[in-house]
Amino acid sequence: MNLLSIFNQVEISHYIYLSTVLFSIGLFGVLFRRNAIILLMCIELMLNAVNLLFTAFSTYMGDADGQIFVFFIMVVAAAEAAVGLAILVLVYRNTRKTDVSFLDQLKG
Amino acid sequence: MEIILIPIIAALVTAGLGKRSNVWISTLLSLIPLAVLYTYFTRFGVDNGWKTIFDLTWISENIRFTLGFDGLTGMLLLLTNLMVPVIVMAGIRDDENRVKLTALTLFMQGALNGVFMAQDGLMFYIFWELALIPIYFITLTMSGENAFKITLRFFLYTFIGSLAMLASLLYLFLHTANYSFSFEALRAVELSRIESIWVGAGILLAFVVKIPLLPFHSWQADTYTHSPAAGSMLLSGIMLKMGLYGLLRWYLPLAPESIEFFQPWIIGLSVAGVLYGALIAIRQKDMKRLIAFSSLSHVALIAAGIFTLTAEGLEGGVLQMFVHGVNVIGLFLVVELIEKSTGTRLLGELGGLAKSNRSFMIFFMLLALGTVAVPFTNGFPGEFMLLKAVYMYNPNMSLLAGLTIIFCAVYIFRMVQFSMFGEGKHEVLSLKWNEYVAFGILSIAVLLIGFVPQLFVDVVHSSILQIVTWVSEAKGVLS
Amino acid sequence: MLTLMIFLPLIGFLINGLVGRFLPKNVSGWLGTAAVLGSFILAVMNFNALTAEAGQLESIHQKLFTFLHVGSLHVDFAFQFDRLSAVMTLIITGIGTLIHMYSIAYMHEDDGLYKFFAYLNLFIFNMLVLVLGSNYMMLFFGWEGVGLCSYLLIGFWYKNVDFGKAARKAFVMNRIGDLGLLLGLFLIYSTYGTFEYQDLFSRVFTGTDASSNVNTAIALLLFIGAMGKSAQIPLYTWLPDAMAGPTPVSALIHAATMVTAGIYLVIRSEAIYALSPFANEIVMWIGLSTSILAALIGLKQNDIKKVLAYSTVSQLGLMFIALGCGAYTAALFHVITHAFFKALLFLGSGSVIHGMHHEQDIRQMGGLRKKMPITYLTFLIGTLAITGFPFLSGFFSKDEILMSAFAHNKLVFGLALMSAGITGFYMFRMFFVTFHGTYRNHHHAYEKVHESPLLMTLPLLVLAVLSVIGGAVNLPHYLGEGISGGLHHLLSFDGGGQFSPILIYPEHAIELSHTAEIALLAMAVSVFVIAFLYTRNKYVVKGSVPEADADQQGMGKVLANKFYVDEAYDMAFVAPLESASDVITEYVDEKALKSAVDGVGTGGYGLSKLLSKIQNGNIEYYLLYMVIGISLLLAFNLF
Amino acid sequence: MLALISLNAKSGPNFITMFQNLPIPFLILSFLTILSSLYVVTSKNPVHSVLALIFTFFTISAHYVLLNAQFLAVVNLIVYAGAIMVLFLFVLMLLNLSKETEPVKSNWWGIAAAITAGSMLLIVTAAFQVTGEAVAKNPVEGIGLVKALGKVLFTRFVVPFELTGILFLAAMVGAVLLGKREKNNAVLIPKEEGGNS
Repeated sequence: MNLLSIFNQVEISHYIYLSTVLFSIGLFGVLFRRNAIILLMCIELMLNAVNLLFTAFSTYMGDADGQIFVFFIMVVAAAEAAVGLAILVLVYRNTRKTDVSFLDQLKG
Repeated sequence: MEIILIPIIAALVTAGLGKRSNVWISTLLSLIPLAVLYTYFTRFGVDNGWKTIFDLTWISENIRFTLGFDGLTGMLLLLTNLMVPVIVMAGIRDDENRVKLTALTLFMQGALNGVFMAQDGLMFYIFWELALIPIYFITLTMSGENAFKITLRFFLYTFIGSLAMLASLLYLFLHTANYSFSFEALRAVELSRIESIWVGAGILLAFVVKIPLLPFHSWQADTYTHSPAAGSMLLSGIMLKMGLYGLLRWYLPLAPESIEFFQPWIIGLSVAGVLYGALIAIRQKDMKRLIAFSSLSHVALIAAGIFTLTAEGLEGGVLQMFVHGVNVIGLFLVVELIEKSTGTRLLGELGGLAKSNRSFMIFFMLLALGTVAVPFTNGFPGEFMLLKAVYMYNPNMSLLAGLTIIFCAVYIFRMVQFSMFGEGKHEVLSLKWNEYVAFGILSIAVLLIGFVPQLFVDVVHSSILQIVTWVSEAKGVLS
Repeated sequence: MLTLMIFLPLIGFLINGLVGRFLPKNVSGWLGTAAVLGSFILAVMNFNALTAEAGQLESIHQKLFTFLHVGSLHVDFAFQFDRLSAVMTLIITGIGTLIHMYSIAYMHEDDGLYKFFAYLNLFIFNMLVLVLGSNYMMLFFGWEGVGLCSYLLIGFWYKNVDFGKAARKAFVMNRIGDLGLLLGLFLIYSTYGTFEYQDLFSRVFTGTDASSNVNTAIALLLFIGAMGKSAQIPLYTWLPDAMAGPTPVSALIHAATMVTAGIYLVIRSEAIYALSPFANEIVMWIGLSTSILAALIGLKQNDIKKVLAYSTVSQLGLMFIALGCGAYTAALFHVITHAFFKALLFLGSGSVIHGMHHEQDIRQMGGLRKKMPITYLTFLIGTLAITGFPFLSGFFSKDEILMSAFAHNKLVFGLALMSAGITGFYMFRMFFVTFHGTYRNHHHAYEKVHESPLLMTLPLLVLAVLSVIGGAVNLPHYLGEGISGGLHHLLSFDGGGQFSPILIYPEHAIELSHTAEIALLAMAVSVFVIAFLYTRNKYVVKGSVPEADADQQGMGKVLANKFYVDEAYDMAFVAPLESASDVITEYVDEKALKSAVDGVGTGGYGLSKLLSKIQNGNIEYYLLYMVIGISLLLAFNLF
Repeated sequence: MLALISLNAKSGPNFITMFQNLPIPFLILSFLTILSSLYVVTSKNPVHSVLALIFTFFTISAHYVLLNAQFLAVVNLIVYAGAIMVLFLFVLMLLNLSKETEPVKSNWWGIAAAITAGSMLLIVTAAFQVTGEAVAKNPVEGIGLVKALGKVLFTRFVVPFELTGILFLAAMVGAVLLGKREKNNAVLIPKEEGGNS
């Protein structure tokens, strides 16, 4: 089934490095950007980095649980994106901005 | 237990009665513990060590609600329960704060009794902090415009000290065999020298701030000056003694291995404090401030005496604790009456008060003489013993500390001169019954201790002997 | 009986102090007098018991209770009536009675009469405790107590601010001495382990517990106490100022009794002093310089009481010379005679002041001889006694001191003789200016000047008699072995006990030939004659009046200003102390320490402000912090 | 960084040599993933970002395929690239945010963010260097297939699975509720800032 006999050539550590890099890039985006939509996208990116790692471990260890988790993460990500975007649209309607700095107006 | 509960109930009653309570009622309420104390003395005696007289399982089987009684405790209880009625009787002005102040004072009485009786480290700490609560409200709500700043300074000091003490007690607690806070268990913990120094430093910090020793005293003068008279009296007369009592009861037995390390420092600081306070007092214009610095000077001498670890120093120290309480409360009472009558307590604006009220003059003079430590007044035997103890530690130190007998005469008689003598500008109101009684109690204390100090020294003798034994045993272990 | 003797004045004090203000003036006055008189009578009885022919006693010892027993310290509240105490007690209560009596009249106008008598009685009590205590602690009680009474009585007229200042000065200077005494006591206790005279001296005498250095240290420390109490250099300046008190106080406390406490202390500690020649030398030279200095200052004083005060200082100096030479009997002898004639002089001056309506400046007096005959006569006797007119009391005692000085050191003798000579000059100057010449006061008419009432003149007369015959106490041996040296025999009585006589060591025997003694007497008398003739010529024959202080020139100005010692002390001690106090208050306490603490407080504020800036609601910051936090957490776990 | 290099030197092949033996497809894929994700965070135009992100998801799906997780690869494409990213794109278009409307942040902020993210990267890698052990390779045939996954999902993970259903429902209701235009919904913004149009 496998297209490449990847196990023999790629160590799990390479996947770890890859997903760490991806995660960090997403993190950098979250920190750096102010556009709330980009922020949400960066979060998706981070989630995907985690997904990749889960999958890699799942495959290397021969355990399906990791992939189930990826499945759940996708579900949560989808829900999050839906609600997040809805909030964004609402905010935009009020402020004409999608800048996260609006959040300092929150009173709590 | 009664002696702690009764004042607290009395405080609640006073607060509950509100404006309907009067000096009579609160005085009577504050006197009840004195009767209880009498039964303690007769029932338990002052020999044979620190007897547990009340015991109750509290937080755990080994953290118990334990109260003890012995000569040292008895002496401090006597001071507290004799002086609080004096304060309640005469030290509280009849204004809008009276009820509040009375209730807080009574509450304080209970808490202080707890501090002096607690036989469990955690209880001691809790009562120690509990005693701060009334004084917090007194200083914060009744000390005029700078109240917040003054209270903040006071509390910064005391809390840092208390926390250090708590840390030390916890450290000891964790090293006890069965996780017990009882005095005996804490004392049984064997510490290395380094450990002991750290633990000792923590405990010392709390006491040294409360005493206060030289660099830790800057909360004192302002707090005394701006608090209402009752607050100053409670603080200087009784609360300071918590620190000294703590030294004797908790520091020396719990961390005896560290004494050798701290001894020169504490004595040095104390002697410096003796001179420092006296020097500053010489030029003060505000009577309350003057008394505050005089108190700093006197109490430092007690600390020095205690740290000489001689029987003279320790017993003289305890005697002088009592004496200083009496004198300083008396002097604050004098100032309070002067201020109440004339509206000022600045020496430059007073003068000639002796003419208007002779009995007041006599009482003032008696208290002043007690403070100057003239023979046959209460200040003398204690001061003599303390100076002798310091002399035994180091003759040069006693020369320096002895300068206090000169300076003290200078500033006390300066205060007497400028307030009482000279041409009269003001008059002192004639004394009322409660003030007569209060001054009467103080005067009797002044003369009685002056003539027969042995009576009082005997009370604490066996307790002190035990402490000295513990300390010397620990030294034996070290060497 | 002993206890009653001591506590009678205290009872008098309590009655007068507590209920005195409800009593009529005469009652409280006589009450106070009676208390001291009773004490005197008991003292005489005790003295008789002590020296009764059948079974002489060394001392009567009575312990009341244990004052303090702590650790190694043990102090009894106990009294010891021995020969030295007996002599002192008799002086104190005897002269005390006379002065009390005198005071009833002298103070009759004062509202605080009862208070005055209360204080006087308290003073007598404390003085008795001082001399009768059986240990050094008791001595210290009395020592401090008399200092306190001195303070109260100097400042008796409390409305006058200067008087209050003088009172405080006296107390504080005494306290400086007390500190020395206190340290001396500590050293005694740590060396010998007891305060009780009998134990202590037998240990000093027999034991080799202490090196002579320690004994010297003890002796010098005790002497510091004596300096304060007996107004010796450098602590003498309080005594002239102490004249602010009522005149009977000056007579009782600052002439006859309290100021001799220092002498008593040294005599009492003879055992220790005898072991330290160095300390003795110090005592002698201090006494000598004080004696000359005070006499010189006395030359130019115009206040009648100030002259007497400096004279007292000078005479006390003479006594210390005697002590330093080892002539303890001579010193005590001079204490006795000095008590007689100086009390007489003070009371006489009080009578003058009373007659002159509280005028104290001798330049405002003159010619009082006719108006106040009794005072004049008694004052003359007193003056003659103090200046050493042959065969009056002062003559004998002073000559004994001079002779012992001669035997000890010729230079000291010369200087002491000079001091004694100056005494003649200033005393006669004062005497002539006051009683001879013409009346010079313009505020009060000469007619209004009056002799004092009998109650005041009676003590004067009694004291005058004593001043004349007082020398009989200890006559010199050239008058015959049988009658001479009474006091010395009394003090060196040996009853055979463990510690017997007051004076354990033989006096430095005055082994002078009779010729030498006569020669010395002649010198002393000639000095007296010169002084008398010179002053009489100047103030009576020429009728000149002393200049005002402001008009003084050269040396006279320096003397009138008392060598500027007070000013020097102000500059050297008082001012630096006060500025040190100010500096510490302002810079150390207020600025350094307080701001350090407040720094903690404001630091807390600053920190919280900083932290609240972090909580600004901006989510980007929160994110950044969160990530940093997670990083730190991970890093912490990692390493 | 020095610490990292030294750690590498200790625990095996160094940073350069560790790429040498890797298969080319993996390298290319990884390179593309990182490149496109970088473009996501740096592009000024949100639409470009979205497109780059979709590309990233594609490459990740390719990784899944390499990892024998075929079902996930497909689901990833459908859910992420297909649904979520379309949603993003749709919102962007709807709000007309395709222009560069984002306020520019200051340089120091970028540096701070880079340092923070970089240090996170460093720490996580270092953590792996320190604690990471060789994972025993235990490949099992076919766990990435629907059949295998379904078996696990509906047996051991059936409760969480149902819970995700509830989560979706809640999200859906929330989204709808938020999306509904209300009369007075300017509660968030103070009046003076005048956000309400």
